[in-house]
Amino acid sequence: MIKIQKENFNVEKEISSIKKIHSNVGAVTSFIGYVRDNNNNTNVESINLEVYEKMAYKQFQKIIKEANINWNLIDTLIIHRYGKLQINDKIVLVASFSSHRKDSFAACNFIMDYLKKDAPFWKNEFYDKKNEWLTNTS
Amino acid sequence: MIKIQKENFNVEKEISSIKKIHSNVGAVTSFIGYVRDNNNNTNVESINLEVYEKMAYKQFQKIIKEANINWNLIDTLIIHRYGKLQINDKIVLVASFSSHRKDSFAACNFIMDYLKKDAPFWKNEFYDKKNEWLTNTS
Amino acid sequence: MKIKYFAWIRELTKNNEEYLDSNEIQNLKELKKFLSTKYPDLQKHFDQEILRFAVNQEYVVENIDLNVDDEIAVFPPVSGG
Amino acid sequence: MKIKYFAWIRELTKNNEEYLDSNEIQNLKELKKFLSTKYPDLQKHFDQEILRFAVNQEYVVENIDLNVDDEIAVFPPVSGG
Repeated sequence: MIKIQKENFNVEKEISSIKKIHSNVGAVTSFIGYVRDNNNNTNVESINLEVYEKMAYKQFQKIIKEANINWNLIDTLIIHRYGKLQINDKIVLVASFSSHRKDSFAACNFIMDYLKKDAPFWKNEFYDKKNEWLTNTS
Repeated sequence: MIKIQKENFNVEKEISSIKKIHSNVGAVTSFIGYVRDNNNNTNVESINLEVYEKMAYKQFQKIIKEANINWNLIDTLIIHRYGKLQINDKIVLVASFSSHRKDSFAACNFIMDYLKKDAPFWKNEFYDKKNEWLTNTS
Repeated sequence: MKIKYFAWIRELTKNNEEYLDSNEIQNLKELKKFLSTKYPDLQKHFDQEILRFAVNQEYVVENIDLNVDDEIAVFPPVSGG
Repeated sequence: MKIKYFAWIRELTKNNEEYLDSNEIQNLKELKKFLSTKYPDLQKHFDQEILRFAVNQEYVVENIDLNVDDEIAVFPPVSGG
């Protein structure tokens, strides 16, 4: 399941709506990314996240396909927000549903690596008196 | 934060109640373990999870301390249920709160490894006509 | 062909997207040349290989041929997640 | 000293916990001997080193000395998480 949306999401609801379809799922590893108050020692006030939506879908599908080749996954969820976000807001949720822990951990980590590197989103951070476009570091 | 309880928990509420204290948290990796419908090719109907509660607290504190030595963590949450649980019920939630992704992933994985190995809980699985005590494999 | 710009590239071109239809643009290299002329500020970023190109939503690094119905995107390194 | 039993050990001893007060039990080895006599079914599990021991909620593998106010737990390999 891939969702690219402006709205916030509820982690419990999103994960359980997928989990309840699969009674063979024993392990869900998830990653939540948030807007931090501080980046490179500068106080962030808010961010604007721009997306190339059509490409983001395509890239996420590709990442999920790749993860399924490498690990035993039952389902995968990627939710990525865009638009104006405030400090403490959630940006992204990735959840890997598997029978066993090791597959779900490895896949979630892999998806986040790939996403950081290739997903077409751009963060514009707003500080007190200026704003700046970011590039992913790690 | 360590919780050992019979009751179910809401992942969104549990994570956000800790996240909202720390505006420097940018990354939360979490693991949710569930009761599966099948183990070693036998249909599971329910489980009873026994705990040595006093020792579980002590071991979880130790694990969290160890994780903090190895990685930059801002907070850690472990919730482990005990008692009678049905298929699809959540058993455990581990969440690692960090500024950066790599610390939160590594710590969450480490905590789950340690927990599986040392946390004093015992699963008694109920099948159609019998029940059986389990031992962790991986 | 449709060209889309994102992030600070969009701020340089002052344009989200535009349609180009020229016999001079048969491949990615020719497109870069065309854009460098139209937007002189883009030149140095092409030279420094900072920019990313996607053709029909797939990353492209080689000088592939372009078709009239392709969607080409020009953008800086990503920062999602 | 207080002895606690868990999982199928509890089913063998038919007891969650009990208090022992004996001069014969000065260390873990002597406790094992005492328990083997009281619960013959435990013997083979001690021999196969399947059982875990915790003294005051910490795992113990060496033959440490025991005190009268210690809490000792005997249990099979864990299966939490």
